[in-house]
Amino acid sequence: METAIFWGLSFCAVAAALAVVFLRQAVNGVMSLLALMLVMAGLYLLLGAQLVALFQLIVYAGAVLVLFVLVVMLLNLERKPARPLLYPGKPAVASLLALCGAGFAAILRWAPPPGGGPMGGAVKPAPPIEQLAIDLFTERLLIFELTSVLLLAAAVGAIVMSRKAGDLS
Amino acid sequence: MNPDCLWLLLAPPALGFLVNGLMGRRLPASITAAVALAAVGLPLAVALGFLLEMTAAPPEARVVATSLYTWLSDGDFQVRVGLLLDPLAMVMSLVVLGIGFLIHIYSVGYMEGDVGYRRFFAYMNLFVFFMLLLVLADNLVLTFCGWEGVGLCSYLLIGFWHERKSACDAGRKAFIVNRVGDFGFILGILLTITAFQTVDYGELAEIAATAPGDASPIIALMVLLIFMGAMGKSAQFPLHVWLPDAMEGPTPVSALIHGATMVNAGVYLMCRLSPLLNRCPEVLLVIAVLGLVTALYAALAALGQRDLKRILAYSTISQIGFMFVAVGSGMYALGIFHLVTHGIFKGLLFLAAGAVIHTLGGEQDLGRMGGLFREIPAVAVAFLAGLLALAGVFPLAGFFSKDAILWGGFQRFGASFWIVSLSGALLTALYCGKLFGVFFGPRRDEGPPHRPGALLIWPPAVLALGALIAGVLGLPMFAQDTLLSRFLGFASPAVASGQGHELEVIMTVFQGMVIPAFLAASAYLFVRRRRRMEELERAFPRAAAFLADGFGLDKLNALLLATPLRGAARFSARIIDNRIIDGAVNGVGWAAMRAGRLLALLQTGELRHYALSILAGAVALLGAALYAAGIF
Amino acid sequence: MAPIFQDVNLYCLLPELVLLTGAVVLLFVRGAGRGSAALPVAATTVIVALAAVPLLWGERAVGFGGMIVKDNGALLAQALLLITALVSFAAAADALPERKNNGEYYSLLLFSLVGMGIMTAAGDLLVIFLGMEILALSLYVLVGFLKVVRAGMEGAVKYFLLGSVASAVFLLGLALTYGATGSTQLVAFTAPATMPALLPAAAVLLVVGLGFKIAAPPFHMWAPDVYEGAPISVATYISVAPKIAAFVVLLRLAGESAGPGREALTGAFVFMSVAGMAVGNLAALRQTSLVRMLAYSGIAQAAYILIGLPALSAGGAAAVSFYLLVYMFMNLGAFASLAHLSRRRTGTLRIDDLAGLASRAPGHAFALAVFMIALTGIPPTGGFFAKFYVFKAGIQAGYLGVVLVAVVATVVSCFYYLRVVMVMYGEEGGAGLRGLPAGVTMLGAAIGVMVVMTILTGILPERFLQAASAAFPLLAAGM
Amino acid sequence: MTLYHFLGLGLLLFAIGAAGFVIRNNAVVLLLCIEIMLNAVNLILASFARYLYGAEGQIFIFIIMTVAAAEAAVGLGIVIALHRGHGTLAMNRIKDLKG
Repeated sequence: METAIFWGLSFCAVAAALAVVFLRQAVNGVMSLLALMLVMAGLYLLLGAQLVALFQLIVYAGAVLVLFVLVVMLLNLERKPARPLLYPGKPAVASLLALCGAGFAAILRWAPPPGGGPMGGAVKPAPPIEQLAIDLFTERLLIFELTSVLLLAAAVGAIVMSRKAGDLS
Repeated sequence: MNPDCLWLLLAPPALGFLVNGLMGRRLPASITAAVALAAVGLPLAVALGFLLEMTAAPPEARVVATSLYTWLSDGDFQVRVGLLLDPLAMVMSLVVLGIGFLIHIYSVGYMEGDVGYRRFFAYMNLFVFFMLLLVLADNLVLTFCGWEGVGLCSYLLIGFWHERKSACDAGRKAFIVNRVGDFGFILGILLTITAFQTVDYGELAEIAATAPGDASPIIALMVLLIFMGAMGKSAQFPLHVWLPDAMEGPTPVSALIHGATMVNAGVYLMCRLSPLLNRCPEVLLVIAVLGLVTALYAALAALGQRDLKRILAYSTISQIGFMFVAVGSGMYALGIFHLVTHGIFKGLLFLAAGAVIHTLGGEQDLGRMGGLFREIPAVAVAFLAGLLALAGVFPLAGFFSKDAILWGGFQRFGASFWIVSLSGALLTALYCGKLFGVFFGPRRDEGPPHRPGALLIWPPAVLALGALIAGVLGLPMFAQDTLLSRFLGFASPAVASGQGHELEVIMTVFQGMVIPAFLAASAYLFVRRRRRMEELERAFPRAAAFLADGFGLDKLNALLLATPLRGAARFSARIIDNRIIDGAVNGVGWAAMRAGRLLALLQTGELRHYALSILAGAVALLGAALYAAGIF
Repeated sequence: MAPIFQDVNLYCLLPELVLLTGAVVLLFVRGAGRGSAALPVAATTVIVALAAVPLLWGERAVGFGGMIVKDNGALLAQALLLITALVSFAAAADALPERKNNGEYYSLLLFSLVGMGIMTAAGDLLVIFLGMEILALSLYVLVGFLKVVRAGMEGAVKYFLLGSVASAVFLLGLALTYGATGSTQLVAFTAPATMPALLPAAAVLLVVGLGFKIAAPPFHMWAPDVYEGAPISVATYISVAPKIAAFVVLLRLAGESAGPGREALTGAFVFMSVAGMAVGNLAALRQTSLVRMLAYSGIAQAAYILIGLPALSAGGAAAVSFYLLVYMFMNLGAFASLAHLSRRRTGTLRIDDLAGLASRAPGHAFALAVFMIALTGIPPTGGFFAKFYVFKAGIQAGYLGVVLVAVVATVVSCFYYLRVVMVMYGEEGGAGLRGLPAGVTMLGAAIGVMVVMTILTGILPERFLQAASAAFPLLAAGM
Repeated sequence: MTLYHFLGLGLLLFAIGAAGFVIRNNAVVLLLCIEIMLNAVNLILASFARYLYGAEGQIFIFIIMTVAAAEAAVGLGIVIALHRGHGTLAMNRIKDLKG
């Protein structure tokens, strides 16, 4: 059953990612990305990471993508005639890169596990959410604080950038 | 001798540069000149003081060394900023400062009224500073420091008159060709450090004396690489191409940098490394052969020139070739001897040539010069003295040094070597004779001459005096240790000498007669039969018609002698220089520019291409890493 | 349960805290132009942060369970970064328009300094990543700060998009490191790994992210465009600061790696180095714009520095940090001179515009000439010893081929560096560049200091070198 | 399924995002492609956490999500300013700087 869900979700994820890349209209791309986010949330659940799945929905799907939609609407990108966004010859490059990814994955899959590494199956128990919180605020306190600095800098940057050119603040 | 005073040699030129370079615009020209002169005169006085003490001291105690501070250290490896004034450095400093001082005086007159007056003296002082640094350094790295510095000054001074495109090109060419040599020099230094963990001359000499036999190949490679640097700086075949073009610079520059001092730095460096050289006879042979090839080749090329200064430039190349012959024969003192005498008479020739050019209002073409003796007798006498010295006529300076070099080459490498070097000397006499045409015969220029002022006459006159008497340093003749070589005290590789004094005396007398004869013949041809010689030159393709025309004996002589030589000269000057070597230099530059353009084409401005570069680079590195780790 | 605030030790982040405070204060500074308090506040903040550096020197303050290690290397780098910031402030005072509110500009610059301070002191890849992101996000905005300038926006968007890709690649490397070793700490590279096969891949991907920051080919293509598009004060900053920070990270990464990861790193370094020397020098040859020439020159310089990384055992760490020090002085000086000459100009400054500068502004010309000579690597400037040391380390570690390429590349570089000198000292009355500022300006003073330091590092390199080798003693000893 | 299934999926998604970055032209879509890459990294981290090491990996994911959000905010700001200045988001038309 799990295997079937995995393959189903994988198929959806790849399809959604390809849709982002190949759909002409930006808004369709954003919607496909939304689909990808949802599928990812499913995958996280499959991996026993419920909290991550939750955040994926709230932060990504809820906040980030809404921002994208907003910008796409704001800039009225839809009204532009749909110019060919795909360059002839470039699919070759794309497939090459995709092949690299697939090849790399294949290597990981079939390469002899050095020193008898884990081949899967031996799943670590999903940690309690409480443990995550403790980790985050003890061992990983610094990165938590740093993300707040990052967000502050990003906020300042975003404000500077989106203000009209001649504006004084 | 107080080692703490050594810095007094270096500080004044540096100060002179700073004063003239940074504040010069606010100073009147006279102060600029005074500062520049003092910046060279003071250290000259100091150096003379050291010389007095040094000659009085016993030979073991003739080294003044001081270490200002440790420049950098890394474990056992140290580079100090240390100055070393031994007899070799003493002689070299005196050449630099003595000739330099005279040339500075000359420049005060020569550059008068030039827009770049202040700039000129600032550069000249800077040059003297770097040259002294090169000479006084007690290790390879510090020498390299001065080496690059003089290169930079040379580059700036060749291109001094930037309005002329040719001057800029010449400056660039000089720099590029020198870089090729420096490439070897740097590698040599790095190799020295890796192999011996030191760059100090004293320590290197010890290593040369004590290192086991299997170190010899490394030492040979090291010296060869450094010799590459010397070839560039001293304009040896095939890295000589920059020097004739360097004549685009003002004449005092040609005299100081491209005649008397900087171009000799390679010879000096090789003498510095003589303890190492003594260990590798193969390298000595290479140096000697290359020097000989250069000497012969450049003398031929000089014969084919029409430009006064270019003749002198080729002649410089040729004479430095002779110095390398001496070095390659293991006769380092001889090399230095020739360096000194050549410095004097070549400085003289350039200065006098400058006065001639000044008289003719900037004309440098030999074809428009003639009969100037009556106009500028003082200059002419000085010039002629320089020519006689250059050709090697007894008893002028060049005679002693060249004679000794020819004998040294004979002793070391045998008769065939001697014959080739003798022909080089004879060719020298020939092109010297050609220059007689400048002063004798009918006037060929138009317009009134601009008579040179006293400042343009006295420095060459003093140098002419030097050219007359500098041969004293090579006395007594036919002895192993002359005045100079005793002072210098080099250890030379042992030479199995079977020949006695008699042969040496015979050869000297022979040379002493045949060289003036050639000079006289050539002078005769180029003064009396000058028009014929020129016709000959023009009609060279139709040499048969010439024969049919029926000249007298002198004409036949001219034909037999001059035509093949002229052909060869033209060939070496025009074909080898312009096509092959210039072609190589330009070709590399062209290829680099093409590659640059190609790369700039890749820089399309399009984001996708940039992103592709990043991602493809990542994939390539990833593939290589996985492959190397044995995962593929 | 573990105590909540375990082993925090904020002391080790003292300079960053100062900078952060300044950055926040600056957000509230109003007013524009010369009268604005923004510049004094920002400069004071940086100077206070700089004062904190000697306070921490030699203490090796460790905080947050080893995630931050303020050792001497981090402090040396931090000092360089803060000095860079000060010089770029001096340039900004001239370059930014009068009307604009500059508080945010300086605030973002301080944020980027915080990011780099974190990067250089971090012992954990995730912390490094966060530092890089703080740095990067601030810089993207700074590049496009003058939004009215088309080129500025183009530079910003290119920098942003490419930078994001590079950090995504870096993140992939981070993820693989985690997969291989179960940790993201730098020391994990030497620990036994669960999946050692992943380590080489992880190392290479991390290098891609950092290679982007130092503009090493093939990850360099953003650099010329961004430098040209950005305000000159920002270009000055970008050409030096992120490189220093990224090189410190690379030093630590190289110092901590072992086994196959180390081999992969070495290969990547050698590749980027050779490519950088080729691309940087050849492309610089035919540039007419001074800033683009300097951009390519920076690519070449980074490539020379890269030689020291695989040669850590042979004193490479000291060589690299010494080179960084000298690079800061000479490159900063060159860019500051450029800023000084091109202020209030529209369009980029071409090399030919410098014609005859020597006669009109001898001081400026002399300064620029010193920087060019130093960048070429001609003694007696610091540039010579920087190269000398790196080359020496390279040869001793057995990278003779790379050093050979580097020496050839140095020869080639003479063409374009000395061309600038030739042009300046060339025609007595060139046409361009009228109306240079007279008198002593802040930027002029900064340039003067850079000149003195560039020469001083060549005349008295010993002291600086000692500081540099004291900065990374563990690396030198451990390899 | 095993760890390798998830790794393979993650790497494939990363490659698709990278490929999209190379072939697409619209600045907003390029941002979307970057988001795909970041999500792929997250998936890889989650699978390592699940199969090998436990909780830590999840914390990394939170951090990366935050970073992605910050990047998106700044990126969209830049895109808006770009659209104002250049009137287009087609990156192949924004190439004044080159050479």
